[in-house]
Amino acid sequence: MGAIKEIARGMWTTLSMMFEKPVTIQYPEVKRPVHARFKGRHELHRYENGLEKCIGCALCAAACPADAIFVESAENTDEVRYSPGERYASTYEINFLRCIFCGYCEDACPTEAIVLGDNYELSFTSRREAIYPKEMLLTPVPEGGKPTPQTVEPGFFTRSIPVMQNPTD
Amino acid sequence: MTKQITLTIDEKQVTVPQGTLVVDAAKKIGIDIPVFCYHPKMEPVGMCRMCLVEVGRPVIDRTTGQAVLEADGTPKVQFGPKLETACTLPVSEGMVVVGMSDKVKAARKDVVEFLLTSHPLDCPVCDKGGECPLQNLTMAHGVGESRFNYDEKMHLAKHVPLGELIFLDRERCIQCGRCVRFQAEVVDDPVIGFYQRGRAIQIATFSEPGFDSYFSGNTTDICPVGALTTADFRFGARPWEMRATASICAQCPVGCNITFNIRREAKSDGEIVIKRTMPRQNEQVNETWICDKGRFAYHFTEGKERLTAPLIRRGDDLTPVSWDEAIEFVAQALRDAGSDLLTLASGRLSNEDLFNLRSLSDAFNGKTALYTHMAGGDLTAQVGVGQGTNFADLGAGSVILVVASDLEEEAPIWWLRVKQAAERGATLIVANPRPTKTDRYASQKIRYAYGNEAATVLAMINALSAKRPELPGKVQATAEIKNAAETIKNAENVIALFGSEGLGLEGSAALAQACANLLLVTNHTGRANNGLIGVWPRANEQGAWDMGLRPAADLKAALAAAKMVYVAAADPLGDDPALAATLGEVPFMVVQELYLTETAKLADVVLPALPFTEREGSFTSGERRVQRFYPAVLPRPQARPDYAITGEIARKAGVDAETDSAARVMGRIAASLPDYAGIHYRRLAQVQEQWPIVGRGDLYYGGTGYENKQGLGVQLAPAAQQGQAPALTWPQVAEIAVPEGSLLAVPVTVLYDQGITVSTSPLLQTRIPQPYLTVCPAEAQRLNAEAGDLVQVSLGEQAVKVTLRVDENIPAGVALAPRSLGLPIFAPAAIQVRVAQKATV
Amino acid sequence: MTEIKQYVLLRHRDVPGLDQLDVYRQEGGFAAFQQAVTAMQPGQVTDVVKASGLRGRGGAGFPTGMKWSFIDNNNWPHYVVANADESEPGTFKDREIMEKNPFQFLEGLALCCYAVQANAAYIYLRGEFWQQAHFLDAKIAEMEAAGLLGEHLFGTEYSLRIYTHLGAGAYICGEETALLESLEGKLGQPRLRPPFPPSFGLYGKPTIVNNVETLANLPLILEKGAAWYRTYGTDKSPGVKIFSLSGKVNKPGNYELPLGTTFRQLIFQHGGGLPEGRQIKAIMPAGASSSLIVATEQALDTPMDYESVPSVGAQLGSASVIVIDDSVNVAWLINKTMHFFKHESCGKCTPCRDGTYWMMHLAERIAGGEASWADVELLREVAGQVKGKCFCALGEFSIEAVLSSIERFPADFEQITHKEA
Amino acid sequence: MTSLAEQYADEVQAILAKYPPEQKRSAVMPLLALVQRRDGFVSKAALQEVAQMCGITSTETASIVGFYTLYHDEKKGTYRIQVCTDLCCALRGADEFLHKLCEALGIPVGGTTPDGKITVEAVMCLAACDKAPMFQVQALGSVHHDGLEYHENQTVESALRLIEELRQK
Repeated sequence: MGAIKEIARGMWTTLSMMFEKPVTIQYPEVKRPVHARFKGRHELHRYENGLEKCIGCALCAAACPADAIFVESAENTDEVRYSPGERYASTYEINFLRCIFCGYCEDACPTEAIVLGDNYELSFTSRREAIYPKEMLLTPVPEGGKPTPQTVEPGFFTRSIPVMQNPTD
Repeated sequence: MTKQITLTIDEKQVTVPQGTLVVDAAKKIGIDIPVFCYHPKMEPVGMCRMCLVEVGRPVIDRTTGQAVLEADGTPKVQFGPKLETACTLPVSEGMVVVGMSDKVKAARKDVVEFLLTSHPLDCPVCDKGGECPLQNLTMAHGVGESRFNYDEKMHLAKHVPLGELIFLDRERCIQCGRCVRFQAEVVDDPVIGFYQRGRAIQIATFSEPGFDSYFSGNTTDICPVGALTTADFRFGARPWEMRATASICAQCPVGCNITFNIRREAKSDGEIVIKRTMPRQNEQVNETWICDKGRFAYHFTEGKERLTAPLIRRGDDLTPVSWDEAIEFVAQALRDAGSDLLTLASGRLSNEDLFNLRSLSDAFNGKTALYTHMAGGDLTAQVGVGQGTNFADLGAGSVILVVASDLEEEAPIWWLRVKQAAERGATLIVANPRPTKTDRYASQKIRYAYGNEAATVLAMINALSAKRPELPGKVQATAEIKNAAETIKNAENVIALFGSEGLGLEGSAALAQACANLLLVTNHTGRANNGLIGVWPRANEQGAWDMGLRPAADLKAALAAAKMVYVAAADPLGDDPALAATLGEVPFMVVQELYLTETAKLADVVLPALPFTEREGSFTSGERRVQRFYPAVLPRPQARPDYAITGEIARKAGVDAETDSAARVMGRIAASLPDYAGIHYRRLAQVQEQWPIVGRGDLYYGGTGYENKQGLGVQLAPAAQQGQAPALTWPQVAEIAVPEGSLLAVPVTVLYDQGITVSTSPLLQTRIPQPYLTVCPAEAQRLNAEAGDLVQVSLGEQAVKVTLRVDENIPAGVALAPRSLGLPIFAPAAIQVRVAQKATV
Repeated sequence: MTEIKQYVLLRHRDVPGLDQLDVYRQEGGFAAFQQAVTAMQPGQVTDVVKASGLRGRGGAGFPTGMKWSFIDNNNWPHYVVANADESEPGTFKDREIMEKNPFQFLEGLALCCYAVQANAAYIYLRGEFWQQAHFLDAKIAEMEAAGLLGEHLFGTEYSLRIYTHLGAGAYICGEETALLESLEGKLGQPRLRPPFPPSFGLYGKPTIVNNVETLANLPLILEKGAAWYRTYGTDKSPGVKIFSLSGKVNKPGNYELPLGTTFRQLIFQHGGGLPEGRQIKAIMPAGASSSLIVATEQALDTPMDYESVPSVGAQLGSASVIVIDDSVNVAWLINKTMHFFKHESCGKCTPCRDGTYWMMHLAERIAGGEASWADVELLREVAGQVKGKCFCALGEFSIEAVLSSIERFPADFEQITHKEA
Repeated sequence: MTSLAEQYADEVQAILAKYPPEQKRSAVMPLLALVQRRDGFVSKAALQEVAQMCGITSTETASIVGFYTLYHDEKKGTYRIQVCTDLCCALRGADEFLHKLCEALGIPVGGTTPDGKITVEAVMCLAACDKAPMFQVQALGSVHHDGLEYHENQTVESALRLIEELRQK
């Protein structure tokens, strides 16, 4: 008697599940949205005009506890300009085998250039591939902007760091 | 003995010599009084007001002259109403300094806030960020938030080139004047100055070229903010990302202690490279300074064209081979040549390299030749400066004699040290055919004709009547010469520096002998702060003499006579195209080099060596201080250190030699050369506390130069100090015949020449002049030429075209030919000059 | 208190043509100098000046004779420099002396030179005094022609030359060490003190720097004696003083009066009071570098001497009295003074260089009505931050007007600022 | 270009004679004033010329030019009308005077008239506080004189009359 009751209870569970929404999704065709503060793969952001926000200060590399970031910088000129100020990152590499996605780099960045994005689809087949260079990290040029390097009017970009606003979110 | 003063700073007692400034006294007991404008190597000015402290002085009863006591018996101390600047205040007995009170803390906060009102806070992109005194002192003493309205900040130019080497960021400058004062006070090149006034003050240069000084790089070290940066390092790396390695500058015989900052670099395929050169403190050698050549010329070690493999001649071509093959090939050639071997090496090599070369050559009874234009290193080993010599100890009572040397061009830091000694009261006697910058500090100046160098010094001895060397007829013992002789005779200490202005081998040998005689006759040898110094053309030329290498009197003949020539770190053909035929005839030639030089192109075997930045070794400076350098970066694959190459060849040829490490070679040197007895690498790495303290966490105090943790080196005792006074021998100098219509061309040294160690540095290229010849206005007129004309210089069979310069300070009948600048003139020689092309106006 | 019967310094107002050498000599000119050189020891001249109680008229009020006695007699040669770099807003007294009574000044300078045994003297004039410099050059030439300057004066071993040197526009050169730097051909930035000029001055030699007015007192002191001089002025501030009166008064100008004359006497009796029936609001007794005195009845009755002026919260300084009437908002006034000090800061020390720049901006915003009371507070704090930290007096002077204005005339600031922070 | 020493031999001699022979540097200020009489401003070439005469570097000479307000490193009007607008003069209406004068000339403060003759600028105290409004005229590059003239108790009309006279010179 007791056994039947138990079976019935089990069947009920099974039956009730048949009407639940499935939790699995058809990845990779379907992708689950991430939370607002999800820390995925880094992106190097651009200004609306297409210039890179990164100024090559290497504070992200200094803050990185896993020593995953390597930055080298060089000087902008008005003929070959990557970022608004004097300095830009001529080399920017993140080793994703080392990265622990702690987000310290994001905190350290004085220009809000590096942001941990939504992308979690990281896979590589060699150690070399795990090192993402700047071209892979930069976001696409926004509409109306121009790709870098740009040639700009002399004397227009004189500030080393553009005036920043406090983040709103 | 200076009077000692005891005072109290922040409740700690300290006793210091009278005249010490409060800021230095505090430093000595580990109390940091923050400063911006003060620098321990410069006169205090009290401009920045960062070092304000409370100062109390004991109350003295005017009637009795005794200190007034408190009830408890301690001296009564009265504090002034205003804060005082610790950097301008000399200590006084019983003084009480308070640097930690609320009043002082508030004052520091106030001053930092003022400074930051006009500072851009662009630390993320600033080269100084991370080693910036303003950053540090703001963190320590500043306020968290600025009350200054951002819109009211001055926005100024951020990229002002002060010449090609140094950049100015006007916004970052805090007007402390360290750079301006360094240029005016320390090196007497006031080519940067303040422009405008008040808040608008800026640093400006009006010299041509901009910031025209051999010492300009030092201003970037002592700048307490990122206002002055070098073009070489601009945005090169963040300071915390780099590692520091110790080295010795390989450019001149001063032997400045340096630090290379290194880091991986993407454009070098991830290799570790040198990012910048910084001074490393050695108060006995270079204090905390280095010259711009030392700072910027290291690039010669990193050329892409460096040799990558041993090469052996197969027909017309040099073909890469394995090291084993190359070494076997050379060893076989050695065995074949036997005593017909000539080893030719220069003072660019380390002691260890030169010792192994010499040992190898000796084993075969071969000849060795030092590749140089200057002689006298045997004499500097005998009567060189005594152990314990330090230019910093020279002052009143000391004499420095500088003969035949444009010291600032030949050895800038020695020039600086001699200048400072003269300012401390040392008598500087300059003997040179034409005025040089050294003359500014000379108490006595002697002018002689080119060719009379040795005779002029002999005339001094003659004037003392102690010995009576015969003088060439035309040299008179003038009043100046007699006066100088008398001064030298009566001096407590005498250091004589001889250079190679207008001299070749023969002339410099005679001059060295004459100077040695003068020191011997006046009893100025064999003790500290006395003796002879050669201003050698290369860093380790003294070491080469010590290792037993001697220049060949007739290099061409020596080359012609040899069956095998082993050339290391020398390019005779590149320097003198006239040697082409001779070298072409040499049956077997080995060249051990960094690059495929003109000589190497003719070689049968070319062996790739390592520069000093990629290996260990030691140099012996002109003051005979043996100093170690360390590997800074990884060696290029396939290249090997010179001592190891030579050692391997020696072993292969059946000669016992040390190859494993430079330290072990030094062991052999110490065992076989009495002067080097007791020298070993650990001893060379010993350090002592130095003053002023620089390079620690307190960057604001002495600048960003490095503390010396890797060795101050060991100064050798000359023979005279070991009780072996050499005998006097009197040099003879043949007169140079100058036919009618010819000019006497004399070689002189300029700092930035076309030598491989300068011309390969892109930054210095703009400062290297076009090949030129200088004559006096009268000669120019006689040649019907003007400054700027292209002239053809005929020298024996050769003819070279160079630009003509005119200088009224040059004697008539003479033409100055700078070395390594297009003209193959190594000793005074007669030349014909005619205009080839008029300058276009 | 003695009324001036006869001018001491502005004697040209009594004697027409006093700028002519013959007239000046008829009036007894150069007798004192001749007497000193031929019949007095240098030390005796110093003693007379000491006894007279004469104090420096450039602003600091340091006893002149004492300054001379500090000269280092182990280091030669000595120099004397006349400070004619009159640049303080509100000061225009030296100019009148040099223009109208040049010989009295030159004789005073010569006397000073003799007293400290200097054989060369320089008159450092502000660059704008180009006309006066050329005028003095001519007068010096006349003196040389008359044997009053040159070698072997009056048959003695003493020789003296006087030269003019023009500055080129820098208030800071009125500071004596900055003046010496400038005279040496360098930037007019003050020197570290000690050493003071009497031991380390021009070209590193012992040097006495005296103001033009100070020097102009000397001939009559030597001629008539210290006791005579002491009949003028007060016990601690003896003698006469030229008061430069400017601002909102009917009769601005120079007034030579005994020290100890009251503000009221100067402004109302001599200066003819304020125009258009305006009320007096404040007084700046020492030019732009002075504190503002609230013009109360009691303040107006304060004697103008070195000891009494501090009792109403200011210094006598160079006695350049600027009268402010009730139409002036002091915020406007400090905006003016801050512009001046910011412009004239030499840039040597941080508090003055950056402090004046900051204060100027604050004052400008406040005067322009674009500031809140918090900005006034900030201005006061910044001024307090400058106080006591500057390298020389210029920086310290820059805050006097600011601090006193905010403290004594808060209503003016309340009226002009908006309330919200 | 004839050298300063040739062109103004007497003046240069007189200037140098004022100072001890080993203190030639003291002559730098009067020599610069002479240069301004010749050129109207201090050019880079002139800096070198004066520097050589005083035994100092061009940079040191330039520092003097930069520090003192009466030296100019650029050419403006031949006559610089420098109106004192400091506190005391301002109390007597100097600010208003300056603006009206500039308005009448049709130039901004600090501007130069189209004929290049007159520049009007505001300066700090000129020690004529009792005679405001006042200005000084600095004659530069003028063959007539190298000096400064004070003009006191001025009105806009009197100033304009004077300016007309200067233009006729």
